[in-house]
Amino acid sequence: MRKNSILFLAGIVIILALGFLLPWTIRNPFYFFVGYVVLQYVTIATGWNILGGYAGYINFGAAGFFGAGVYLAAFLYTTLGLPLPLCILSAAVLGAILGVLMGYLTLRIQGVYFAIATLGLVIVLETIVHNISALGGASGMAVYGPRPPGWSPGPSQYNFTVMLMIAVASVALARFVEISWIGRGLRAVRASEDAAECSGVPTLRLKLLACALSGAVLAAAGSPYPFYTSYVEPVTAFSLIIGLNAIAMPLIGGTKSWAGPVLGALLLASVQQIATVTISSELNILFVGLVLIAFVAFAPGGLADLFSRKQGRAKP
Amino acid sequence: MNDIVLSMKAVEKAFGAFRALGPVDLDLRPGERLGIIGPNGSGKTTLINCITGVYRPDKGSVHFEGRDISHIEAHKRARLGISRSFQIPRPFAGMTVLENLLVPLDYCHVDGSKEERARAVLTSVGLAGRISHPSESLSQLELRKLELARALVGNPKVLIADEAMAGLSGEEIDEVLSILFALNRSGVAVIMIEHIMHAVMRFSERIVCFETGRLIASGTSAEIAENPLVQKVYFGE
Amino acid sequence: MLSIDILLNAVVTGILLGSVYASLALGLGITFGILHIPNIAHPTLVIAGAFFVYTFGQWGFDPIFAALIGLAPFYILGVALYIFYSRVFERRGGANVLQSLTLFFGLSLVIEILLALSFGSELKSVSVSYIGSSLKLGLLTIPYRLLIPALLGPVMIAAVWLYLSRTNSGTAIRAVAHEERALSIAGLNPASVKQHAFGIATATAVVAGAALIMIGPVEPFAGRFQIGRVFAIVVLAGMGSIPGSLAIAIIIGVAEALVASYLNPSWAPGVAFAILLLGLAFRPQGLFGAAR
Amino acid sequence: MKTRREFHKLAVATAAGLVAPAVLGSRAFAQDKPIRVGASVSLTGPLASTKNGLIGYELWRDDVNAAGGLLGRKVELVIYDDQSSAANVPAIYSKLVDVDACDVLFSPYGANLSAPVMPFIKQRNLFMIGMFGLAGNDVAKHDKFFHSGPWGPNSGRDWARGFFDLAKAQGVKKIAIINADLEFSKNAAKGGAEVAKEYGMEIVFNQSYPPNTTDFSAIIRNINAGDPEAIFIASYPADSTAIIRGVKEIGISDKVKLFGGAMIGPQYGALLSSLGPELNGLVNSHTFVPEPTMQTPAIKGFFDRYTPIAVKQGVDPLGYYIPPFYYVAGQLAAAAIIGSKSVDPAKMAAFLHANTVDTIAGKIAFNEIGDWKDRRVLMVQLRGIKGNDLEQFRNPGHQVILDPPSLKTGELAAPYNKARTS
Repeated sequence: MRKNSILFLAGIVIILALGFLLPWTIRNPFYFFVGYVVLQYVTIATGWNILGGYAGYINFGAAGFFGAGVYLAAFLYTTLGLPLPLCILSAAVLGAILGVLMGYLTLRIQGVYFAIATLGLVIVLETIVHNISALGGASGMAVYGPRPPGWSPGPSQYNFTVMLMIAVASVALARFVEISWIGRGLRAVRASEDAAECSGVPTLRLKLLACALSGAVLAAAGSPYPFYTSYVEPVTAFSLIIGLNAIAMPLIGGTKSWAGPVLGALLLASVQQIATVTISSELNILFVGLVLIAFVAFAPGGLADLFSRKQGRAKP
Repeated sequence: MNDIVLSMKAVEKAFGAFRALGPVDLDLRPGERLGIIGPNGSGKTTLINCITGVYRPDKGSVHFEGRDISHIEAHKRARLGISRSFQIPRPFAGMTVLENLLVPLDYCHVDGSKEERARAVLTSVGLAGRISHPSESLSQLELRKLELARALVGNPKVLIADEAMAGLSGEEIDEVLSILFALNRSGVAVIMIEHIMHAVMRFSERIVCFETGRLIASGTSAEIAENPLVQKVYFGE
Repeated sequence: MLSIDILLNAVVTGILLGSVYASLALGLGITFGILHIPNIAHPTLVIAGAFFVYTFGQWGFDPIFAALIGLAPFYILGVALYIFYSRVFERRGGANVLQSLTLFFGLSLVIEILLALSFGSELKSVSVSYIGSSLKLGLLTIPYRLLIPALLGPVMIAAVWLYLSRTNSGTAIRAVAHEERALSIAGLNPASVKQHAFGIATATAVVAGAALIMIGPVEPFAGRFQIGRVFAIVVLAGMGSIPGSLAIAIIIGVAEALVASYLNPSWAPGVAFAILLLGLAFRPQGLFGAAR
Repeated sequence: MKTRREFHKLAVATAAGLVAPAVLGSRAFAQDKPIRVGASVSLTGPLASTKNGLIGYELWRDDVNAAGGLLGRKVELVIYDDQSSAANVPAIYSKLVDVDACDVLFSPYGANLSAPVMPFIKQRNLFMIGMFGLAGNDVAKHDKFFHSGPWGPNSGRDWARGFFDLAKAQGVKKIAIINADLEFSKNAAKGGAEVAKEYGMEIVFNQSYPPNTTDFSAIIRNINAGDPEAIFIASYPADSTAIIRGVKEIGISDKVKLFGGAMIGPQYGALLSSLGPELNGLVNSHTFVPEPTMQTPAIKGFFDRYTPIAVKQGVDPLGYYIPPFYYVAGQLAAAAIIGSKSVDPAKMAAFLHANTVDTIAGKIAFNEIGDWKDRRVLMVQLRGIKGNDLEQFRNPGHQVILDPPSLKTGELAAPYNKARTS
């Protein structure tokens, strides 16, 4: 356990160092635009998995949390001129509050109701944004992001590095949750809520904690988005594709451990990014839908599980 | 006032128009072996759920070590020392046998190394060889043992064994009984809910019988066996 | 602006829309309410039904007649879906909610895309003689476009309800979720009862689809906007209560119409979910269901 | 830590996948050095109905190449699908510029999708033709951006001014405004309200409604309660249909003189044929109609070639609204390249700022932020429609131009109820 943690920490340091160095070595900004999107999905998948994977509570409303983060960051930056880190932090806090609120309303009953309620969160939040003129409503809101600091060569590289830091922080948080008493309790909840409760696990409080952490990560994933597109409007901020990917990526990668969502997001987001600039059509979403069905039906443990099973078999 | 560890006073529970339980009064002494019998739907499981906190009773109160626990949550009752096993084993799937025991240890305060405690308990119930196996791979008997081990790892004061022997063979029943006897010798009060009559008769110091939500008889094994009301419930007119 | 005719018309429109929502939710009331299978693809199946009706409309069939033709193929589709669903999960000894929700989520995406690929993503509508004119009753003006689908809903709901409550095979459906063992003792195969139920639920989608496309044009992705409403209806009605779902649907329809008339139409999409969230928070067993 | 190795493999595979197109691209580039024109088009998603614009691009490319290319170089289109999502736009345009090395860029469709590229082209100083984005450059004020669409200056407010000019001429004092909660409609309604105030009209009703609203009876009743003389509607295709049907069902006051304005849908073949005669009397904006004042051999030639392709692809067979201006975008780029004899953004931009360009949509001159100097949005009245045959719309007289005065082909038929039934 300790050895793994040291390895993990070393990995983080190396990845962060690359995040600061790569913008100076790779000249072509395109890779940072694409990299940003991939990392955004790594964060989303990781955040979703804290609740969906560990606790088994499915959240169809990832786009709601994401969009809330997008809009709060855009609003705070354009009206109050808050610095970027504070925008991200505020978005995370809002996401946590939304998560607790959702959880408090629905978690005392079966998980399926929670799932249905999250479907509604997106629509309710989108409706609210439409009706608040300070957020631009349907016309959207132009956001001219901060000038990149000296350590970053340009805005796309800067956004990339910021997103990388958020992604790394999220993965570290997810891993901490997973290996700590929180994760064990959540897995117990997932397996049997009654048995967990009767084993002394405060299931409701634990689920609320998971909702809060998951919501915080999902909202944080959205907070740099206004600076990436320079423009926010409700349809893309609350886009269905975010909710879809949030579920598909962990499921494809594997929901049991932090590596699953990361793997799934790297894979699926990269495929989608390549598809956008190559084949591109409705087939893209069709592909995701079919892959989703295939994994649920034939490989519920995700890629991580397939790999470990294959390796397990290879060993005599 | 330490001669009563758990007491229920006029506890009632209804679902809609259907009164599932009560009113029931029942006391448990520390270290006592209490058997609860009664046909299906007689309110036994509802009673346990009221004790462990899965349900809140509609009326009446539940006291544990002199303290009213009627309104505290199930996990807190578990931490106080009321522990249960489930009728249908509910292992924490996706975890190893050892991890299954670490869950209560994470949340109930136990002195010393958690892992050592878990290993000791697993050895005592005869699961030492299965420590790092996934819990899904266990046999029926092993699942029952795991269920008991998980219930007693947190050092409970009261253990409720809900049909812990259903579907087991004669030898397996003896094995489970010996685990429960051993546990009881260490001072834990055990409530056994069971349909396997010879087992519950052999185990219990006192037996109570439920019928349509009410306690209809109470006494030693011999008394219960002779009780006409109980006979009527079990053998008809 | 608060004149009596606006209020009256808003309430009546709400009732009519609510009745249509109830027929949208009927299939889900069976799959989710009775069988406890969270079929979030149901609204998309309704859209598929609408496209079926549209296709037959192109050949000159009346939407209602087209829907009747569609009952059989949609029943078969439903049976096939259930067989796929049970094959996938029964091997693993029962479905967990996460996986079945995800399966149906993927399924609805696939159906949407297949519809978009075969019909294009533009809006499709049917043209029938009674669309565009309305019934005038004193202060009330009721478009036939709304009236006819709204009458179709209760008829179908009543038929399904009578079937479920008065016939043996209907009773078997209601029993299957709870008393699977008892059912097999009675000589019925639970799997085939569930297939049958899923078939009926899916067959209702084509009628609901006909209602939807009569009211207004439909595009392949329109199902998403109904998910909230149909789940709100089924859950708040108290799982599986079919008369209850009609009542809840009408409450939601009227609430939306009043919000649109007196507050602002742009708040209307949130109404169903707001009602659902409040309902879940304060009366999770539903307004018409018994406590569990 | 079994998965770590797999991670590594994946990362390598992913990187390779991303690099591959770039390598292929640069090799092709080195061989014959065509001029590359890059754009994203909404081939899928909610804006997929705009994909017929692509035919406009392709016809232009074929024409240019048939005539020997530009400056002796062939023209090559690089097109990606933005899936109607602004989230995809930044990466696509970075790919077009940084990997595909495009010389000329066309923007995505509309303001929502174009907004994300504006800071990018401004910061990188690139040349772009804007596609239908209202007021697309009003914030960025980039001097190398030119609209292909006829919105004219101050388009955020003024593009639908023609409707209000007509209303003013009719002596309208009270006006109602409704709009869909989507970008284009919302801006149209906002601008419309400003113009109405400027003209001293009272806005008796002003509401927005969510997309996918199917029943407008409540809204129409509320409008009637306000007793307006003109109704300005900014809607999307689904709601356009529902509103027109709703009016037929609920009825509307005889006082209403003008009805329509900024409805999207009645420009497209699908809606024209599905609603047919129900559209009579509507006064609505358009960009091109086959009326005598607009019809030229050049644009007729364009549609003669457009229609068979559109029929084959299953897109709008009329294609009056969008496709000609996609061809115009190409013509503008071609004029800039030929005129400045280079693909240097600054030189191309300077040429377009200084010269009037002749296109299939007429002569175009630009102001300093790339708007057409003169607004040329049409207000047309739909008339004399019989049955659902689409071919009738190819003949003059069914989409009569009321505004601008220079292109006018008829007088307003009012009130709406009379024009509707006649």
